[in-house]
Order: sequence, then structure tokens, then C-alpha cells
Amino acid sequence: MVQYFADIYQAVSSAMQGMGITFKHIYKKPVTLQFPDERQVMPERFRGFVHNDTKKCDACNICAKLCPVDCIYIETEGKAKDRYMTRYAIDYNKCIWCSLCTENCHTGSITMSHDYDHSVYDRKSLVYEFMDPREARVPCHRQTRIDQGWWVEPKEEGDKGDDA
Amino acid sequence: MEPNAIYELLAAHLGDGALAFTEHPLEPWADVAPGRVADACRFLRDDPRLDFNQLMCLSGLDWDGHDAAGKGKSVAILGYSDDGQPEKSDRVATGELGVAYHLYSHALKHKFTLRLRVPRDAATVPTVSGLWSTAAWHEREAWDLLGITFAGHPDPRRMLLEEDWVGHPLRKDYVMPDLWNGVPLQGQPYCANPFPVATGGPDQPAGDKPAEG
Amino acid sequence: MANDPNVAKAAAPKRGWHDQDHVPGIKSELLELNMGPQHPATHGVLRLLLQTDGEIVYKVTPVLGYLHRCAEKIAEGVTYKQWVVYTDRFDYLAPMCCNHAYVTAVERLMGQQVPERAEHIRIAVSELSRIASHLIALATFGLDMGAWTPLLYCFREREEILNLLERISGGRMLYNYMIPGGVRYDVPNDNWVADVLDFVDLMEHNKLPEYNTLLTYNKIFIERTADVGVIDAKTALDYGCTGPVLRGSGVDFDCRRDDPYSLYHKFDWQVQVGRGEMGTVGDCWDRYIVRAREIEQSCRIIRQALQQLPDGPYQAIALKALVKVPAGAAYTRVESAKGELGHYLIADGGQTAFRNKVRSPSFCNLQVVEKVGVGQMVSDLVALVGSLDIVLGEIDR
Amino acid sequence: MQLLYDFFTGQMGLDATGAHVSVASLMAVLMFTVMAICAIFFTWMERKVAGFMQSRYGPMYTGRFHGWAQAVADMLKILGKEDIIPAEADKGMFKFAPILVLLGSLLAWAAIPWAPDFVAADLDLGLFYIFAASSLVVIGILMAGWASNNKWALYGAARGAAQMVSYEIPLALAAVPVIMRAGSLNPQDIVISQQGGIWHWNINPIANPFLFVAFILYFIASIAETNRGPFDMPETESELVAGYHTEYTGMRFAFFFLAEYANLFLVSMIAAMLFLGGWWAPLPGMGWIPPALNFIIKGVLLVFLNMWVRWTLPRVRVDQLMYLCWKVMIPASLLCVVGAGLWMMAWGQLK
Amino acid sequence: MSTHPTPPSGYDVGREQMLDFKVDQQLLEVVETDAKNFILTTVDEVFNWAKLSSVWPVTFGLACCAIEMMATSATRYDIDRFGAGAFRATPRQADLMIVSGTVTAKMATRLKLIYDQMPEPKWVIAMGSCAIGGGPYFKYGYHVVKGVDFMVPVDVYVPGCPPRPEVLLDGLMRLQDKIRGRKGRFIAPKWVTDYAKLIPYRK
Repeated sequence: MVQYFADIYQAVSSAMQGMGITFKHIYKKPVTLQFPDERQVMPERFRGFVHNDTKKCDACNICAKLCPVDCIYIETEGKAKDRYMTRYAIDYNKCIWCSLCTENCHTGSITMSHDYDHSVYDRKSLVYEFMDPREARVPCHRQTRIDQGWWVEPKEEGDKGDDA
Repeated sequence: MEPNAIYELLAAHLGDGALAFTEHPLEPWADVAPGRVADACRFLRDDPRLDFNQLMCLSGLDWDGHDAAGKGKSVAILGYSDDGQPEKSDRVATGELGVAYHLYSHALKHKFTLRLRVPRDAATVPTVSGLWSTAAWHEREAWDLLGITFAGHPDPRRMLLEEDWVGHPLRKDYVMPDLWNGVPLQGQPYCANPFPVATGGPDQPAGDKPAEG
Repeated sequence: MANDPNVAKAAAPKRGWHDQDHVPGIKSELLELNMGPQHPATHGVLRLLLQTDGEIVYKVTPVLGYLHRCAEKIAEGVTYKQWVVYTDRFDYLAPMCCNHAYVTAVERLMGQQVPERAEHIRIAVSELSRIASHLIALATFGLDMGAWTPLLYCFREREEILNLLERISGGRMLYNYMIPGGVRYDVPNDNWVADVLDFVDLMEHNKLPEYNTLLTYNKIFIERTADVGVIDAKTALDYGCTGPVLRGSGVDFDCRRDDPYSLYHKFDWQVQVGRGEMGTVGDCWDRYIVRAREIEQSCRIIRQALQQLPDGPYQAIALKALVKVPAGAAYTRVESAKGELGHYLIADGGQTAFRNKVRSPSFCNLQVVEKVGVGQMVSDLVALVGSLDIVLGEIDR
Repeated sequence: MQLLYDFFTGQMGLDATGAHVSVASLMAVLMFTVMAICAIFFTWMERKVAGFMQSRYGPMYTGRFHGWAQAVADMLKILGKEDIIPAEADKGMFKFAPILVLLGSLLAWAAIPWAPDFVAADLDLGLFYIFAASSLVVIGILMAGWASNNKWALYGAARGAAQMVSYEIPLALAAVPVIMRAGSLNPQDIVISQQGGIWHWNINPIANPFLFVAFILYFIASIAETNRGPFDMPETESELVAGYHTEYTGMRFAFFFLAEYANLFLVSMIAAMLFLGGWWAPLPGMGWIPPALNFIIKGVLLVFLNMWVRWTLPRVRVDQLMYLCWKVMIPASLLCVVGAGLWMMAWGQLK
Repeated sequence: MSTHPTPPSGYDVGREQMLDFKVDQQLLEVVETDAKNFILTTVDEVFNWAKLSSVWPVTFGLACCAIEMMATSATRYDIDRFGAGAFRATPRQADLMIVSGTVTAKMATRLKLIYDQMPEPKWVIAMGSCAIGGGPYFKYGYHVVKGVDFMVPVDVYVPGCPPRPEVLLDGLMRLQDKIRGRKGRFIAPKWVTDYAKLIPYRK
């Protein structure tokens, strides 16, 4: 019998305490971020969509090889000094934003941008082409790049060359 | 208790059922005859000196293409190609299947590993689900993914895939399905270049050749 | 229902107390109920085939595989470093713990030493991840009990953890942060350590009492969970339960202490065990409170790990993009948020694993439903499944 | 009311019967409209209250200011949804059940005294009628669950029937002390008996502590009667997918949805009527407030209390629910009846 | 702890470069029309407004993305602000299916069933790489459907692995635009309106 009333008392008091907590939140300012109007500042390392600066890229294919999901498409033509990159595309149907591609990029052309909110109506438009169609082709060989006035990564000690 | 001491006890109990003991700095293991594994497990569990009351893990293995010397020559498994179609191969798988049991004793705090190998076309192992209930699902999974039959299993159904699935996916020679029960499983290529005019020249398939020069 | 192979091949149920016809002339039979894969209480895409007698569950058959994502097959196809990405997706509530488990396994096979600083960072982020996972466990358990508001409060704190982890790793939910031989990035220099310590204090002194008042010691909640779904120690061991489920059953075992890995032995913390305060040892409330108390312990570990953060490199220098692991096989287990997460990794000297069997804690923990769920009410079964805190990504892999 | 009669007999030139019928139909339309508006308002309120309790906002964009048009949009959208009747369902019952549920609460609305001279049906047995009419809901729920031919719905309906039938008893018993004090079953009389400020209301624990306890019992029972958390057995979202209305779509679901909130406001208004002085202003000097406004504010406050409870507490189990009803609430309410009676006898309040 | 940071004055790093390379014609189309026109004129528009203002998703979590879906509905992001917070456990009362996670072969049949159970009009959002196109399980995923659009028609694709809650909200807003007949952004994020201002100069 004592237990019976103790239980009822406990039920009522614990319920009241809980209600006190919820009531306190009514007049607190909500923690909600009102998204389209307010945006969070992304931390420096934030991994948004991958961005490749094709003016810097020399199509060494490291990123495509490191990609666990094979979502990077690089097409080149020619050999050696006449090797040109004709296509650099990333398929966001597969990309998983793991940042493994940016990790070993020796030119620093491929980076994770802070851009993340792009929903689309058609999944074909999730294949992002990074080559400007007007440029058509970008030389890959270091010497050719220097000759034609493209950006090259600064040479460091022990660096074997333009391709890893 | 040290693994080799455990193996001595086990070998004394099993006789010729205990095949070999392999010392390895990371994880020594004992090979037992496939038919005697339930016996071995019962001994390991019930002997008070051993008291393995937990089966940590039961793994089905496919040793096809494994190079014991460890030169990294294992076979490449088949997947879907870039355009989403299943890859095919002419290679015939030959290696044996295997099961590994990892045991742990909560009271005595020691571990032990049992391994066994069974031929690929007659992969039957006695079940240990009567000894540790947890083995039941692990064995069902091993049957599901590797096609190792566990004799005497109380509920020998597939664990993860549906009953009408064809093949056992974790085998090294498994060819990816393109359709199951009306559900398409092949991929669809969405990687065509939308600016084909601008480039010209033959396209090199993406990503399969590292740059030369 | 009739065409379902799972039903057709399930063993015919033994009839029990309900077999007698209570009312003469009226035949009674068991009701077959299909719970899931789309059901709010199954924590994902689990499917439970129930046979019920009114509210009483007579037989539970979990059906898995609705999230079978072929991770073990992929392990044989991608390199060691690439597969870290897939470990994230096992236990997506505590991906850092999964990363930790896998890189520990790889490092063991390689004989790779990890810098002390990296281990400290790893422990800190793993424990943060564990807190996040336990928060979700408390939240969804509360939701299963019908309490909505704790869910949202727990998510509020989880967001803070995700922000912190995002600052260190770049990923919000799936981090891909650890690599064999260290971590990918050092601690960011924007006051991260101080922020984590602040958060830990807030969590320990402010938020946990709030949850306790709101949910833990609420009489209705206690009535719903105490003495419900009791898993005794013997059953738990027999079914290979680990983690909070095993500890809730009163077994004092924690891989972090009893099978030491990383640097957990350096820190001062305690393994929490269910004591049956509100009912029997091993009931749902015990499992719940073990998680709640583990949050406190994780806070302690984080505080020590970050306060004693040593200087030095954060990754071993030798590691290149493609890791080659010498041939060998080892079973390595760590204590993930859900329990003992083991990797049986067989390497053949190449760039890809020969075989990687993952022993996932939820997989083993869930199996106990088949035994303990019998004889419970439907509501209690929901409580039981909720208290096991399963993650389907880990069960089906 | 008299004004309306006069209008119809005088201006429109109708005879007594015609005026009666006209007034009744006018009232029915009015009540239905008010009910729909209330239900729509409370769905919005529920989302906002829940939102702020959970440290978020709730609807914000629909209608631009704090999502005021949210519930309107919900209702309009539901109007446009496809109407699905499961092939195996019992079609007649399936169609009739939502109407019955809505009817149950609508009928009861007739006897609510909004103001001194404004009640749709001024019945001498009004309170009895209200309780009787709102019991129709349980039949509707049972029918819905059965007709859906869905196991979850059946579970929900069975639970709901057991729960609601059980909780009718403490609900009605908790009203008995009030009836004893007022000496009447007429809602207007009950309200009038609480004349004269907040200390004359039935809830005043100093005047009669048993009536205060009766109020708490009534409130708990009313939560159970409206199937809301922590007693939302029939629709237990985390156990039975959506309970008895699992298979309902579109307009028919909207009926259940409306009925839930109509019922919620109904029981709150009854509580206001029985214990909180109905349309009387809280203090004697506040007579300038329109009586109907008084009444509505009290009802809304009780609805808020109801929502507050719902968004705080976990759900009880179905057997615990029954335990609570039969072993706690009913004995307590019986004690309350006896105690209140003795108290009134002792102080000479009994009529 | 960074709660309520103020938005930066400019774009985030890389956004402008990204937009340069986008082949997202839909975005251009949507932005170029006048987004200010908010007066509802016809009955049709009123109903469209109602539909887009109360998109009730079905509680249908599959994998990792489901947790982000929960986070979207939870405190910090609060999908309820858009009127889409009423997660219905039963597909019968839902308008939107958020396919949040990997669709496996075993689940695909059930997914189809749930989609069929939803009443018209209904929409599907494919959330995350797995649901869009198989994602990380493309190459060796013998049990994974490479894209939920093999099974059900998809209205909006939300990329990410998993997408941040903001991206899901963005996807929801895109869906609202689609329900409205793609006449412009109904609730436009700041960068869209800013981008719209840039368009005349780009031409």
C-alpha cells in the first residue's frame, strides 16, 4: 500500500519535473539555424563539392586512381610532350566526399570547396565537367605547360618531375 | 594460457583430428580436421582449464588464389565495369574454402583461433551453433556469402540475401548479377562527355591508365 | 504473406498456453505480424516477423539483409586506405570508432607504430563519436517509448559534436579521418581543444542531468523499461553480446580495458555495469543507464586525452598513398559504441586485403531478440529492440 | 438564443417549429465551422508548441509569419489527395468510420455553453448527453480498425476500444462531484453555480479539495479519452505504425485528424465548464470581457496543458494504462465522489 | 562551439568557381524567372501552394542518410519550418518519400511497394550518392541498386554522402519549386537571389 502511494507520488513528481524542463525551453531562444536565411560558416577543412582548377591540373591521374569509387573521369590525348587533357569530370552520382583525391594532388589543383547545397532535377547534371569547353585542351607535360604559359607547381627538392 | 599450451591440450583430446599448429607473432592458429571441429569446440568450451565461453567471431573464408608466401598475387575479384555491366572472367576457381573460429574466455582471459579447410565442391562443416548460440547467425552468413554448408544447423537459410539469390558473393569467382527478381542491379553510365565536339580525337577510357611521360 | 519464403520455411511454432480454446467452439490462432522493414521502431530496415497472441509475442524472427551493402566484397577490391571510407558506413552513428577498429587491425598486421599524439587524437574523436552514438541510442530509445522531446534535445547536443568533428576532419557525419599510421589532419589550431573541453563540461554537468530528469528517472519510463527484456549474463555471453548490452547484463567486460588497444590504459576511467537498480539486472533500463553513464566516462577520457595531448607528429611518416600490408592474418577487436567490433583481416602482401571479415557488435546483439523477445508484449519488444541499440549498416554490412 | 428565435419568428415570419428548425440548422452549421476552425488552429498550435518546447521553431514559412497558414495548407492539400480504399477492406464500414468519429465530437459540441445566452442545444441532461455523444468515437475507431483489414489498425482499434471504454468511467465519475455541487446536469446551471470570481470556481482547493482532485482525475482521463500522449495507445506511432488510421488517406484521414483536435478542445472546454467557471471572468471586476472569450481562453489554456504533457512524457504500456485506470483512477474518483459529498454535507453546500 | 554564426558577406570559398562550371540548366532556368511574384491568382495556384507548403514525408530511413534526415527534422535544422515536419509512419498519409540511403536489391521491392501505397500526388527525393547512383557501392555492390530511379520516378536528387541537412532542405525547396511549376524559387536562399542579380551582367 505504501509502495502504491509512493509510486503515484513518484510518477506525479517526476512528470512535473520533466514538464518543468520542457516549459523552460518555451521561452528560450531555439537553437535552430534558419537555413536559407542563415548559413553556418563552414570550418576550414569542410568538404563540399570537389573543385578542380583545370588550369593547374596536369592530368596525372593520381586522383582517379585514389578515388575509392572511381568517380573521376580524366580523358587525355597524345603522348609525352603532346599529351593534352581533354576532359576532367567528376560524377557526383558516385562521389562520396571522402577527400582522398585532394590529399595527394601534387599540383594542388583539386580541392574540396565549401559549396554544398545543389540539388538537381536530373541526375545527369550531377556529372560536373570542369574543362571549360572553349579551352578544349590543357597540356599535361611540365615543359609544355611552361612553354605555353600555364601554371606549374613550384619545384621542390627531391621532386622527380611533373608526374608522380 | 598460451595458445601452444591450449593446442597441446586440444591435440591430446582430438588425436589425429588436430592437424597442425602454426606459430605466428600476431595470431597463432590451430588447424583441425573439418569433421572434428564440433568436437574440438565442445572440448574448448567445456574444459575448465580452457573455458572458452565466448565465440568472438566465425569467419567463412575463400582461399582461392591465396599465395601462402605472401607476394601479393591474390586474384582480382570481379565487379561492375565503369559502364555498369558485370565483368566476366575465364578463370576457374580452385582453392579451398575455410572457416575460422575465434574464441575468447571471459574468465581466463585468453584467446584461441581454430581454422579448418574444406574442399570447394564439398564444403560441409559440422555446426557449432549448439555450443554458442551466436554461431547460428554467423554460420548462416557463411552459408549465404560463401556457400559453406553447416551440417546440423537448426535454421539453414540465407542470412542476408533472399532465398532465390544465385551464387555466393564472397567467393572469389563470383560474377556480379545484372538482374534479380525484376530489380536491375547493373549500373547506368552517366559519364558521357556533354561537350564531345570541343575535344576531338579518340577518347581514352577514363582512369585506367596512369600518365606516362 | 503466404508467398514469403521466410514465413514458409520458418519452423512451425509450438503451441503453448494459448492453445487451449478459451471460449469453447472458437478456434484461436496466432497472428502473424510483419514489423518492418519500413517501421518506425525498427531503427532502420530491420524486419521482424512476429507471431503474436494478442499483445503477447510468441515468436520473433529477425530478417536481415535489407541493407546488405557488400562491404566485405568491396574490401577485397579496394586498397587498405580506400576501405577506411567504407568502415565509416558500418556504424554510421559512431564512424570514428569504426575507423579506429579498422586502422588498428591494419596497423597490427603491418607492425606499424602510431605516434602518441595521433593516439590521443584518435581516442578523443572516438569517444566524441561514442557520445554521439550513445546520444542517438538514448534518443531513439526514448522515441520508442513515445517521448519525442528527448530525441530533439539529444540531437541538439549531437549537432555540437558533429560540428567539432567536422572542424577536425572536414566531414560532418562520415569522417574518413584515420589512416593506418595516424590521423589525416592534426588538431585544428582554432581553439578546437578548448571547445571540446567546454563541450565535455557542458555535457557532463548540464545536459546529462537534463536527460535524467526528463527521461531516465521518469516514472513512466522506468515502468516501461525496468524488468522488461531481461537478458541474463549467461544468455548474453551465449549469444555473443558485447558492449553496453553485455555490460547491462552485469558482465564487467570492456575491450578498452580487458583487451587493451590504443592508449586507453593510460587514462583513468571506469567500466560501467548494469546493477539492476530499477528492476532485474539486464533489463532495458540497465542497458539504457549503462549508456548514459558511459557518456560520463567518455567525457572523462576525452578530458584526459586532450589535456595530456603530447606534441609530436600526428601520423607516421613512412605511409604513402598506397599501403602495402605484409601477409598475415589477425583478428583485432576494439570497443566500438555498440560493442566489440572485430576485423578478421587476412592480408596477402598486396595493396588490397585478401579477406576482411567484420564481426559487428549489433549483428550479435540483435540475435538475442530471438530468445528474449518471446513472451514479451509488442510494446516491450519495441523497448527491447530499442535498448539493444542496433545499427543496420553494421548488421548487414 | 432568444434573440435568434425572435429574429426567425418576428422578422422571417416563421412559426415556432420552423424557427426551431432554422435555429438548430444554423447552430449545426455554426458549430461545425467553429469546430473546423478550432481543429485547424490547434494543429498549428500543436506544431508550434512542440517546436518551441523542443528548442526549434515549428512552421515558419507557410504564410510567412510563423507559418500561420500551415494548417490551412495541410487541410487544402489533404482535400486534393487521392482517396484509397484498400481492396480487402470492408468498404461500407471503412467509409463510415471517419464520419462517425467526427460526428461523435460534433454532436457533443452542441451542448457546450459558450456564453450566458448562447448554447446550441440547451439540454437539461446536457452533461450526460455530452458524455454519451462523445462515446460514439470509440465505435468509429473500432470500425476503422476492423474495416481497414490491416493488422496494425486492428491492434490500434482493439487497444483504443479498451482504453476509451475504460476511461469513460473515471471521466464521468470525476464530473459527479461537480454535478453534486451544482445540483444539475445542465451545463449552463453548472457554470452559473460557479459565479463570483476565481475562488468560487470548482477547482478551488480550499473550498473543496476533493473537487480539485477530481479536476486532476478528469484531466488525466480526458487525455486518455482523446488518445493523446502519453496515452496514445490507438495510434502509438513507434509501435503500431499509425494505429487505427494506418490505411486511411486524404479526406478520410483528415476527418480523424480533425476529430482528434475537435475532441481535444471539447474535453478541454468541458473541463473549463466543470471546474474553471465556464464563461465567468476570473475576477468580478472583469465583466467587460466577453463571456465566450473567457471560455475559449480557458479551453485553449487547457489544450496547451494537454500538449505540454504530450510533448514531455513517454508513453505508457497498454497494460499499465489499464492498471492506471482500474486500480488508480477509478478508486480515486469514487473516493472523490464520496469525499466531496461528505465535505459538502459538512459545510452545507449540498443542494 | 559555433552556434548561430552570421552568414559571410560574400560567397563561401569556391562557390563562384563552382557556378562557372555548372551544367545545371535547371538552376539557370529557375533563377532567371522572377522569384518575387508571390500573389496567388488561380485556384490551381492555391492548391499548388497548399501542396508545396505541407509536404509530409514518410518515415522511411534506409541507411546513413536516414540519420541526416532525422537531423534535418531535429532541432538544429528543423524541416518543420517548411511544413514538412509531419513525418508519417504510414505511406498512406505521406506525400513525399525521401529515399535516404542505399537501396539494396532486397529493399527495392519493398520500396516500390511503399511508393505504390502512397496516394497521388506523390514525390520522391533521392537523398545521397547511394540513392542517386549507387555511390560507393557502384563497383562491387552486387546487392545494391545503382540509383533509385530504376525503381521509382525521382523528382529531386540531393547529392552528398550523406548530404548535409542544409542540402536536404535545399532539395525540399527545389521540390517546392517543382510543385509550383518551376516558376522561380519559392523560398530562395540568399546565394540564389544574389546569383540572379549577377545574371544580366553575365549575358
